[in-house]
Amino acid sequence: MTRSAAGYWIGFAVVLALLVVAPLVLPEFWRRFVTEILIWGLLAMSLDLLIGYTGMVSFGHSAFFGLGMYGAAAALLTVRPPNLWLAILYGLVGAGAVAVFVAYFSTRLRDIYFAITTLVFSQIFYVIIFTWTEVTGGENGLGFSQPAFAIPGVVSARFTPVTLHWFVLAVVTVSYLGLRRITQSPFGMVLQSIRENEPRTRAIGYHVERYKIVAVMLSGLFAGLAGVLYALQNKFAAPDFVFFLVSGEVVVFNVMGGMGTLVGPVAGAAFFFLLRELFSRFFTEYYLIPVGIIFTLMVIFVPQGLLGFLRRRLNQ
Amino acid sequence: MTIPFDLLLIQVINGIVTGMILALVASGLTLIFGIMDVVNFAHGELFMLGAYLGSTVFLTTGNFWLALGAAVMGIGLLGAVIQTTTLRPLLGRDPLTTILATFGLSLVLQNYALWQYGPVPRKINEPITGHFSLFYLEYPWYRLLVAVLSAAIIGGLWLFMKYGKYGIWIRATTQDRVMAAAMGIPVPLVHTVVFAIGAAMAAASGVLFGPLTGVNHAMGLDFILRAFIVVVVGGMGNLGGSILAAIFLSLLEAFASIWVSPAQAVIVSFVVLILTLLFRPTGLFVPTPK
Amino acid sequence: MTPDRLPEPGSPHGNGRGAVRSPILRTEGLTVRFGGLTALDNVTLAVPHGEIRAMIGPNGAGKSTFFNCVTGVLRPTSGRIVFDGEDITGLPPHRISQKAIARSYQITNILPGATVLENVRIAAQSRHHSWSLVRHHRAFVDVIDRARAVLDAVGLGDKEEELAANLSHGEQRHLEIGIALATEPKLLCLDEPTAGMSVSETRATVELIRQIATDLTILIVEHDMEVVMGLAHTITVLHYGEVVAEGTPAEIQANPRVQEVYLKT
Amino acid sequence: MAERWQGEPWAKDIWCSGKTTRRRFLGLSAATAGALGATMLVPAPWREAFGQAKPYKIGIMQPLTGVAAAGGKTALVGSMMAVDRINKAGGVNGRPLEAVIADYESKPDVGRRKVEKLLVEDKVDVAEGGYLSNVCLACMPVFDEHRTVFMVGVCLDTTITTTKCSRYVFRPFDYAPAQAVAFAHYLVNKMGKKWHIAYLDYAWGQSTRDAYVEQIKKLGGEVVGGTGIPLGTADMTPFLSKVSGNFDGFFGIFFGANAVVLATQAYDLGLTRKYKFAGDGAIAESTHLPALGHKIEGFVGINRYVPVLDPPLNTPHHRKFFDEAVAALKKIDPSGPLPDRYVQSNFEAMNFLKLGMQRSGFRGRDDTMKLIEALEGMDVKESDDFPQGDKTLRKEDHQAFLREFIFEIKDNKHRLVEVIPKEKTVVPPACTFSKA
Amino acid sequence: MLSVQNVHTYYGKSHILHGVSIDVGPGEVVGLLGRNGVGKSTTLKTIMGLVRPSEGTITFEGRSVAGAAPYHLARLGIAYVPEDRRIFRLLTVLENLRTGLDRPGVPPERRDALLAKVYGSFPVLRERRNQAGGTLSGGEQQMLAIARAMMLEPKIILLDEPTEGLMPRMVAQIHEIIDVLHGDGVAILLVEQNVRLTLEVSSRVYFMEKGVVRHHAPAADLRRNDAVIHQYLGV
Repeated sequence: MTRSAAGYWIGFAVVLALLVVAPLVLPEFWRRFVTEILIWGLLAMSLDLLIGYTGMVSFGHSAFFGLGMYGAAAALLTVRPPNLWLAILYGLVGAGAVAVFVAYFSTRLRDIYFAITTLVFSQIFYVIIFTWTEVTGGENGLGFSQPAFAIPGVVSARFTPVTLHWFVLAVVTVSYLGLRRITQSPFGMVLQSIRENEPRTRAIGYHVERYKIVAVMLSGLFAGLAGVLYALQNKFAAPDFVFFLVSGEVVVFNVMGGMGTLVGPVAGAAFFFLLRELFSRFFTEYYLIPVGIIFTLMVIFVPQGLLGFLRRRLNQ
Repeated sequence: MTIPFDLLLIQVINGIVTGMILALVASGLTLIFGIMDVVNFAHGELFMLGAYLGSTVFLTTGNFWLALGAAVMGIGLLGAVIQTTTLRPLLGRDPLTTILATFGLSLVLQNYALWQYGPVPRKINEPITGHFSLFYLEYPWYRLLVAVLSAAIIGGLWLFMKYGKYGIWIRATTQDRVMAAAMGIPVPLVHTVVFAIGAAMAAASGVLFGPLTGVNHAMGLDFILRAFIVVVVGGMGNLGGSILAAIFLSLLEAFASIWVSPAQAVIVSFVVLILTLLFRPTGLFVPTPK
Repeated sequence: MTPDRLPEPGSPHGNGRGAVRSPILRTEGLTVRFGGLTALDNVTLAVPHGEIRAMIGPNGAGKSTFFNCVTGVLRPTSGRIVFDGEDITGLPPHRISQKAIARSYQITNILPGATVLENVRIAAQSRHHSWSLVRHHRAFVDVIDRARAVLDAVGLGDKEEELAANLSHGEQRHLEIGIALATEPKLLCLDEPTAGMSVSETRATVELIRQIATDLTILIVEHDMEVVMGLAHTITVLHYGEVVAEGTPAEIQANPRVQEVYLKT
Repeated sequence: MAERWQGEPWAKDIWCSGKTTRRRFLGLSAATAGALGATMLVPAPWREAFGQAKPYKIGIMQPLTGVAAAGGKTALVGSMMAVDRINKAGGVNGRPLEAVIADYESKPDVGRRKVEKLLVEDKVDVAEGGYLSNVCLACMPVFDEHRTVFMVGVCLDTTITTTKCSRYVFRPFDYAPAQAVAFAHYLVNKMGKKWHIAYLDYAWGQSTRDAYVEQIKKLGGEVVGGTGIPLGTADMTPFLSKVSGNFDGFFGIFFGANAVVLATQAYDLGLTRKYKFAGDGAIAESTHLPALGHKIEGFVGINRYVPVLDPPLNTPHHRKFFDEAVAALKKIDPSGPLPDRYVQSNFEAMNFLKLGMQRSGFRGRDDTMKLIEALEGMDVKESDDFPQGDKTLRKEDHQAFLREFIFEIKDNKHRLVEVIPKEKTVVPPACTFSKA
Repeated sequence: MLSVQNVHTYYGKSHILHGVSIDVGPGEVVGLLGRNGVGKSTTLKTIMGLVRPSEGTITFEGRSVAGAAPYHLARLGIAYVPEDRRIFRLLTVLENLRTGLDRPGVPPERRDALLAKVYGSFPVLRERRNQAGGTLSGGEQQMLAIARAMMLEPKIILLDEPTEGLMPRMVAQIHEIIDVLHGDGVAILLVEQNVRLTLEVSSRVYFMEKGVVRHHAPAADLRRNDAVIHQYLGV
């Protein structure tokens, strides 16, 4: 193992340990806040597979996130008693099905056209969910109860905020390791090759479209998983999460955190959430004005994102 | 199913009127994209601020035309400021960064409007109030005036672009920035002016639209997505295409609303957009260039 | 006219390796038109196994168009391309690559943000394990060995951890060739491999091409006449999309028509 | 389409000369940010010290930014008027009220997070506010979880006190079924038998439409058509153009900016002149009247509150409220709007809390059950605290019933047509609380 | 008048010009010959400010202009006719001309005179003045590109392979126009593949190879002795 790899794993262990301990030491609000950031971080991370690794900017991740959420809702509302694993399964199936559909059409297009196609697809799902009140609850969304953490014959316990945090942390960590491995696998290498130079990748014998479809699907599945976790934590699903502005925010997390690093988007999510939370405490009504100004300045002066910025600083 | 001819005709008129306003918003957007590769996410906010500025002037002077003129000038100036401070440093970077920067701006502008103008919706009175009967409806002349004015503004822009000295500069810059610079055209200035023109057009449509809907801080949001769709269907950066696409999509939605529910009518336009992108990615109304 | 009765133009000179071999690449009446412009006009030629074939001609003669047809970037308006006995006309680039035709580009076309090894590894991987999602790419030793072998062959063995973007221009051009080689091609198409190189870099590249040519067929487009004359077994001269001459370097140098084309006198 | 010039490597360097320098840019932005910051940091008048007593913390959640900001801001005015008034009068149980305001950006996920912040971090004793129904519904489980009373200031959705009701949530104002019951007889008997309903096509609009359809039918009327219009439709004319045929009245179910669009465009198309025009009072909210001008003339609506000083609203209580509200609204909107039902219901919601806290001897969140019991079935009389009139907070579903005002718009002003006593608005409860 | 000294230029990482030095005197026609890809076009782009040189100096009429914005150089009196012509395809012929004509400080009479002059030299452009630039033939596009540059009333024109892909009749016309420009006292830096034309119109010729100037000789000498030409250009 090289020195930098050892450094990486030490850093990973430290951050993980901090996150494990966090709910035990943080005040209750911040405990839940951290859990929520992890969930949004997973969503942002899933998008990084496309933006950072394949070079495709999706504005449709709200659809995968939302479908994961509604999938989980379907499981939790129809099956008695509510089953955690079924919720995850339904959520993944929901997000995956949508991802296949979206991927099939949108990957034929590139750049801004890909972005707009994904955005429009997510708006179609939004309109359907928003207006189909009988099934989706329409604007009011769906509320449901939290399932217990149960492995048949082993344990069965209700979630507390602390155990839920650990569960979310476990899922996000495993997802992170999974995504990291995917990006380091031969398949992930092909994705990065597409990002760097698509025609060249084609010319050395890769069927680029097929790789893109699989990338969108995988990304959609992880986004769906984030949706399931959100549903578990907050016990409701709402059409607002399918709205395109949510996708926009997730792109923002990626750009602010640093694309192509997997960790960066999580940092971006944390930064943006903290920024808004802290500013909202000082300027009750108009905090989005300074947030908007800071954000615009960051786009101009820190184009490589927080992580890229830090990395450059550390290297100096 | 019988075809309701009266409704059909009404919807043609509706489609054209809505389409012309949409075209006015979209042509500013597409102008900016075509020349600078900037996807201006704050366009809806410029539309909204234009309407607010118009309503303020209208409130003090009572003159619609003065309000229109003031909004156009004021927001045009604001556009120039935004371009020089925020977008000029981003020139040549990924268009994604311009989306994000203008997204940040839209946050600022929207909340500024809320702060400055307060929560109560404002009003701009239409300069003409009459109506004529159209089958079972009384149709307001003002809606037709809006269509005509939008057409006139777009036509004016077209004439300016076609014959004006700066119009030629702008078109030359659109086609080939580098060669335009080599021909002595001050490209950075052209960019600023174009953004100002785009902003002014958004403001003009905001004022024109004001009497139809009232003025509120969120009115940009309702418009911006549709304007983006129009720009894409028309071919990004293609002015003529945007106008045709705006009318086409508005007509389509108006017709669709005869037979299907309004929500489904919205989906129809989304589906058209996706089909357009898949089969004519450069837009519905331009021949695919080699 | 049926394809198999077509005369095979030119004679394969083997530069001392003389024997007549069957063609690995054949084009029959290849024509490409862009609107009113005919970029390639009825080009029929055959490249035998193991030959180094150069294509020369002034700007706009159709060399790049020919390349793009062979490598699947362009679909010919009419005509056929036969590779290794198989009709490959109009196949997409990735299928062409899988048929063992590789190309390098006129403008350096690598993965600038990846390391040198990664550039070559990704190409080598295109033949094996490319859909593996779960294992780390470093676990596929066969691919890495192949990549290292290629890097040694193109003289970049000691630079494998460098970012491709940080290489010198000459090294990038070699990497370019390395990427093509790593896909295990039977036919290697080189588009101006010495473009923008200094004199010494050019010499090194000529040496490199000569070395890798031992078990490959090479099709090369080049402007540097020294390179062409020193490397090619056979030269095809294109002008306005047509083949105006074909022969050994000596024959071409002596050809008055070619001089006319070149000096426009 | 612009030529893809970025593809050319040499194009990258070209545009250096016109760049804004970093320093100039920073200077500009710093100046702007400074100006903004200075104005925003002015302390709110209500955050004044109040003796030595430990204040009650009241969490107030409203959408102060985003699409619903307009409504949220007027609603907040109502809450803060009540808080100021209570504090001036010596607070509750000798302790002042401290308002902790949270803006939820018109988004349910933010709402949920802000409510958690109010309950967990700020440890508020009770909460008040709302506005967007979907956010109220999303947050209700949090109040359940933290066993804290939430007095809804504005949230229209019926299910809040029916199928999704909660022991911790109270709605001290009317809801659609009650309005429909109160309004239907006037619609059918005084305006016309046949109705066409236009509504916002989402949960609230749909459920309100259902309530009116049911009541109109019950009284022998008929609803001959319906037009759903998606939320956020900028130009409703294509949908409104379809409205034709043989009916007497055109009924609208809209609120906020959508209501302004509807009323304007229905007028423009002649619908509101050809047919009688009635609808949810939210269409002709006082804050909308300036924007609507003459286009809303003749509209008949029902509302829990109208800003008129005619009988029976010519009480000193109401005049006091009215004057105070006008002054407070002027501060957030220079155009000086009249108070609307959002100001009223938030004002009264806060006063319900006050009364409940007084009667139960509430000391903090541990006494929540006592507070709930005090509020359940609470009957209040018309007073300075409740300028709108008498009302009862029903025990079974925590839904209040109050008198309703049927009004007409004349000369761009509300004019009372009929007052429906609260007894005539009652609908049977449809709620079963889960075991608290 | 124009002096390029020891200029190095990179495209990203690749080093294209390895120290190029060229001088052009007032009203002088200077040829720049070399095979494809040796850096001739890059030299012109560097002078025009389209690429920023990393090293070296460029002075125009005594003023240092290395790294100046192209539109600034155009206003100073340097015009550029690129290899691929880059006419504005969607603009009409007249509009293409107006991009250079509509400068501040050109009185209407002067404009008319300039237009008349160009139309006199290229009658076909007058015929096609309302036709989109993209619809012209290759030769006509070349004429338009040169005419457009003339609209700037430049002191020097950088001409990049004006005869490339043209029919002999057109080549002759280009030759004529170069003579006319020369007669008007406009300096020309001509990059060409057509050796004969270059030798005929130029007073001096530079030969480039691999990013450097290898040889420099009066055109008259080269006309007498073509050994040098064969050395640098022949097969």
